[in-house]
Amino acid sequence: MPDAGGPLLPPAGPAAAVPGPAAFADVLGWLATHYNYAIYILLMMIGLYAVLAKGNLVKKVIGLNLLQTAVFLFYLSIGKIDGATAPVVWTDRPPGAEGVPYENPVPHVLMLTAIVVGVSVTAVALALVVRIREAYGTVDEGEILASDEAQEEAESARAEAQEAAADAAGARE
Amino acid sequence: MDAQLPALVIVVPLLAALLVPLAGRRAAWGLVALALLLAFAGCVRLLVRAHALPEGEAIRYALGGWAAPVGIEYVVDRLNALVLTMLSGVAFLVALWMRRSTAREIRPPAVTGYYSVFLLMAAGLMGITITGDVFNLYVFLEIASITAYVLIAMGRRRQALYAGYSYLILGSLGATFILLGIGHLYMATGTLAMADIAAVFAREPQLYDSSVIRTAFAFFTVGLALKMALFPLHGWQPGAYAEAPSATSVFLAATATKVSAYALYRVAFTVFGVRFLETGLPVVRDALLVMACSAIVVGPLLAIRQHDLKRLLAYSSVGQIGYVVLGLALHNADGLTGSFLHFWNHAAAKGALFCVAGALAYRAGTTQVAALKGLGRRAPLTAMLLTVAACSMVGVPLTAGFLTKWYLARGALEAGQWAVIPVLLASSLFTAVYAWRLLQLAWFADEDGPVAEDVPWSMRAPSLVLGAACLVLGVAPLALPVAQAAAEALL
Amino acid sequence: MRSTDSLIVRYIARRSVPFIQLYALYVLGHGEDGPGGGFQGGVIFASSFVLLGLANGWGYGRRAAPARLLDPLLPLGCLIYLGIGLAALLAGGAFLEYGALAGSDDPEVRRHWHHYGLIGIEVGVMVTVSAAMATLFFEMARPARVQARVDRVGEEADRA
Amino acid sequence: MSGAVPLLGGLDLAGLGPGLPPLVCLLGLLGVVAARRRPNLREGVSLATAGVNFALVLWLYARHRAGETLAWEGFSLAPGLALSFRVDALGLVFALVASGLWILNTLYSIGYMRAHDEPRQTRFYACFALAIAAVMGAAFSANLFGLFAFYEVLSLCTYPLVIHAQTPAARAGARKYLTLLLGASIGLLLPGLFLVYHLAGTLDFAPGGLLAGVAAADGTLVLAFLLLVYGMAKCAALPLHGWLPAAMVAPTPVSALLHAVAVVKMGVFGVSRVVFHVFGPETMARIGADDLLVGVACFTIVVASLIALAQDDLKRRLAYSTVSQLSYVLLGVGLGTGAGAVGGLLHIGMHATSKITLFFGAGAIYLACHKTRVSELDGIGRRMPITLTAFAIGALSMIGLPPTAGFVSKLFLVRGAAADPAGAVVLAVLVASALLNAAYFLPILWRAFFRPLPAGTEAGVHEAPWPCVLALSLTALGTVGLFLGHGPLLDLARAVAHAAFGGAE
Repeated sequence: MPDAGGPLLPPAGPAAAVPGPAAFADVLGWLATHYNYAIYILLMMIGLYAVLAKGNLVKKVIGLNLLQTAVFLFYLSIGKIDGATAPVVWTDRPPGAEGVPYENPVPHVLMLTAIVVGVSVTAVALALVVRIREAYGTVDEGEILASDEAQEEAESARAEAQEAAADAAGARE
Repeated sequence: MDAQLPALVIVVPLLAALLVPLAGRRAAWGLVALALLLAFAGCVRLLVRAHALPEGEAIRYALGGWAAPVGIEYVVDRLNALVLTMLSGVAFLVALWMRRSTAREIRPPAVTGYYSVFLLMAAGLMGITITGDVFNLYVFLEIASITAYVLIAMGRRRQALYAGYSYLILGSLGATFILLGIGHLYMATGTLAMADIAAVFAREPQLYDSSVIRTAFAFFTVGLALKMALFPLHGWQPGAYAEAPSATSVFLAATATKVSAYALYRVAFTVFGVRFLETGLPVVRDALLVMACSAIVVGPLLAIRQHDLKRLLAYSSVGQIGYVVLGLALHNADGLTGSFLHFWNHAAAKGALFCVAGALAYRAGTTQVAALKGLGRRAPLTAMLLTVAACSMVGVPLTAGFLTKWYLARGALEAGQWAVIPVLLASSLFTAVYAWRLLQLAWFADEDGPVAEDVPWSMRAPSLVLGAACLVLGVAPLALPVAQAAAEALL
Repeated sequence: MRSTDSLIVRYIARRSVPFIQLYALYVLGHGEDGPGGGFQGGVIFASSFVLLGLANGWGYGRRAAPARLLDPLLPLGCLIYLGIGLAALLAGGAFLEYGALAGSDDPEVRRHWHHYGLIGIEVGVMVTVSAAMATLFFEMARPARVQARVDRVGEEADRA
Repeated sequence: MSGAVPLLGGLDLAGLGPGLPPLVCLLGLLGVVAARRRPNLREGVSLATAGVNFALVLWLYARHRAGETLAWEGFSLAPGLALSFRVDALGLVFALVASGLWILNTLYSIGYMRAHDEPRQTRFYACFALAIAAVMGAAFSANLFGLFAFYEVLSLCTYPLVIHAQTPAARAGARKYLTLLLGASIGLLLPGLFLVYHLAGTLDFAPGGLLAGVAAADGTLVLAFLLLVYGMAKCAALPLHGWLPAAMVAPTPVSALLHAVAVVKMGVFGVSRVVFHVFGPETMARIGADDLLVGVACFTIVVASLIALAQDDLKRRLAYSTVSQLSYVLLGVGLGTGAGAVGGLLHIGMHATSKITLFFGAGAIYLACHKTRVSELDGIGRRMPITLTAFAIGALSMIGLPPTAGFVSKLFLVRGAAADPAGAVVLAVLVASALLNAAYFLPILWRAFFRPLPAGTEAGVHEAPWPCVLALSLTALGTVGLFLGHGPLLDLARAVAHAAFGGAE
């Protein structure tokens, strides 16, 4: 990865910092210039909510996808430079030449990989959901847990009895 | 070829993983064992080479010939050589062990697929360990995780499916946090190579005060804590270990969470740097200390109540990962040495214990604790294995587990954390309670029945190697210099 | 998944397959110095089979991309990738250092071989990605009656 | 690693010195397991191991007397954490007593186990071999870690012996045994070990105490001392004595092993090590730990004797007698005078010999007529004259009457107490204890010899199997013999006292 075309966000600069107890106008101003960050946070929260709160296994997977998409958006925001071109799109002069800033390609490359990872995870998740549906007859987390619990209870009662019996059998000798 | 070793130890299992589905059902197992044997030999060689290097240097390997900040670099130093050796060694032993076990537990048409995914996971875990690039770390983490989901879901009961699914959801959540951490790190430093990031920090120490960096570290910590099942983020782990096929359980329990813990060490010490831990975000260190100590106490307490051997061992692993993290929180040479020793010690003990569970599943078809009854009579060697490994878990002197506790206690005293001592002792006592319950059933509840046969030698021999390791590592100072060198290299 | 009733849709879907695949190859070849490459090409390539399946029914699509073809292709693509990487390694370079394949130190020759290596890698990626995508689609969309037959066969194999 | 090299070299066996006895016992363990299908060979191996072991200890003793320094570096687990061995006078006292009585104990076990046709005998003999290996290791350990490690090994390997019968009572007793011993060692001894290492930076025993000259608050040192003493719950100081009567469920040879030879002596030996070589008499006196130890010992002696009075079960009465007698050793080493130390250390040997006789007697009575209660022993002296005579000798030794071994050690204890400024209390305790001992032992003898046999039992001699009778006769002779010829033990005890307190005795 050659030198990134534009400056990255300054480390602790005002752009990166989340607005503190500033005036309302400042918040609005931040939102206006950094709306992509706001959207990423919003998307992420929605995704997180779905993953944690939804009982439907498919909806959880959708939440996971939202979460990942939010991260993609975050990464692309990092590499974004106002008025810059894509590193592979030629106008009259190649990107990187004097006066033709290009966007940082690295986050894009990373996200390409992350998307593939995300697709793989989703594929495995959906395959598991299909199998779960076949095995339990439902994709509702509550019902699955209830069904497991009933089975588990019966088994542990049996196990306890067995263990006690084993102890007693040893004791009889 | 020696120069190419860092790439080869990853590529060989990967290559074998791809060849296995193409090879016939007969050749598949041989291929798995061969690939992992080669990887293990390579890792041992790397360990030796890493220790021959002067202090502070590492074996570096640029993939594709692109040097570090641009390309992806594999780095082997004293710390990850230790982890790599543990990983490949356990993987090889499990590969030897699993032929008969998988034949019984996995549907025949799926066996080659299982082997292939197993190798992929081994390669993924080794990749996490060897890489010197934070994004590559994420990719390997996900390779290892996705394969783990699949390997878990192949368990025989339907609960395995749900266990795999829960792990997938929480694991992906953790991975997303890690990805965000990487993003923040990149945002502030503009590079992904670990050494390069460290150099940026060294050049611009004011970065440590940046909220972006702190956020990045918090994301890494939470994400990796989820992946390593650090209490109270351990929810996925007992189900996953308990429901997975036996071979998966052995391998996962012996290696997987520890590799995530290693990643945390790598990120905290190599990427962020020692100084950041001291001054940057002390609250994370305190939080880790509290989490580790809670894990150490709560894990064995929860284990006591379990009726399923694999679930019991899984809860005990929840406690044991606390030992591995404790060194990071204590943050001194002795504490780190204790934790690094535990990479090997716990792999040997927990691997052996899950082998016993696997032997139960193989012979008795169940992993209920009650099935241990009379094991001492039926299968004396397996029962001895259980005894030795359980003693090592308790930390009986002359077993490997004692050395871990000794060094952690020393580190705690040195750090002035007196409260850690009762935590360690309480955990030993709780561990003794469940270990005693297992041994009681295995040795002192026998009946004068016919002497049934033990599991086949192909399963017994590799598990006995793990058991012997519990003793050898406790008496012969093999692991200690390695762990100490790793600890000193980090500080 | 049933085939659509519309003859037009079915016909056009069948006829567009070669064009989609050609475009996929174009995207693949373009990958080195433009937006494209094995991933994208692979997905586009797989989409031709998906289209067949959607328009002409699951069975039709599956016959065009049968499991016994796709299953070996999955690891094969990765093997191409790894094989080239290893070949570079055997030729004396680092893993994946394609320039080493040239076997000469002339930078010009090395640059050429670098291209060949890169394209080879992309082909490998494409093979695996397209096989994976098509497999994912056909496995997920498998109709219940096919599933039942597969299960029966599986059980028989288990018993055997 | 460095220590393993001569071992692997395999030629310089004599160089192993104090490492040899534990290694030989481990070999014996392997032999027992290997011969598990041939009982005669198995028992032969056990006996041979015991014999060779005793010979080795004698050889070490001879070389030690000749002034040689015998040490084996052993294994270094970690810096400051080594299994290294050294011969010294204190270790030899314990090793000589334990290895000598071990032969008799093994002989007795063979008779007892065969007569009873007990199951799981291989496990029994294997654990026996491991136990003696642990005892030998502890006796010659050159540092606190080794002592701790072998202490733990002994706890663990005697558990299968205690639970041997696997009856509910055996399970309950064994559970209490292990819980108390392991709980104390993990909960108290191990933190004590951490603390000592933290304070001193080493665990190697030193003649004047490894903590001598360590700058630490008195309170911290007292804490360390209490952790170590109570951590070694095997010394059965009140209130951590409960494991000892509980372990009476074990077969009698095991009781003898636990309460005469190995386990309890491991406890008092450990405390002696702590007193002489961890803290050192000077530090002990400075922080007031000696008075503490004497106080605990006096309390235990009196209270345990009182409890023993109330016991009807013969083995339980012996167990409480053991609790009381062990504190004589603690008292002796705690007195802080040379004579006291000599008396205490001699009592390790004297008590072991007498108490093993008593247990052998109790076991022989059980074997011959299945009687376990004191109240059932009427007239039994006429049916088992040899056994009961031996028993009487043991009892006299417990009380401290000549011509038995107990007299010698008690004499030194009295002399030690007299030299102590606060000796009056101690003397009173010693006298009271002797009277109490008489009060619970003499009625047994009176019943056995002077009460008639209950109606309906046939008279006539009916002794236990010959190996048992032989063993208990030998120990009874030993009890008398130690009264006459206690020279070697006395020399060793004197050497310890001399090193600790200078010339004054």
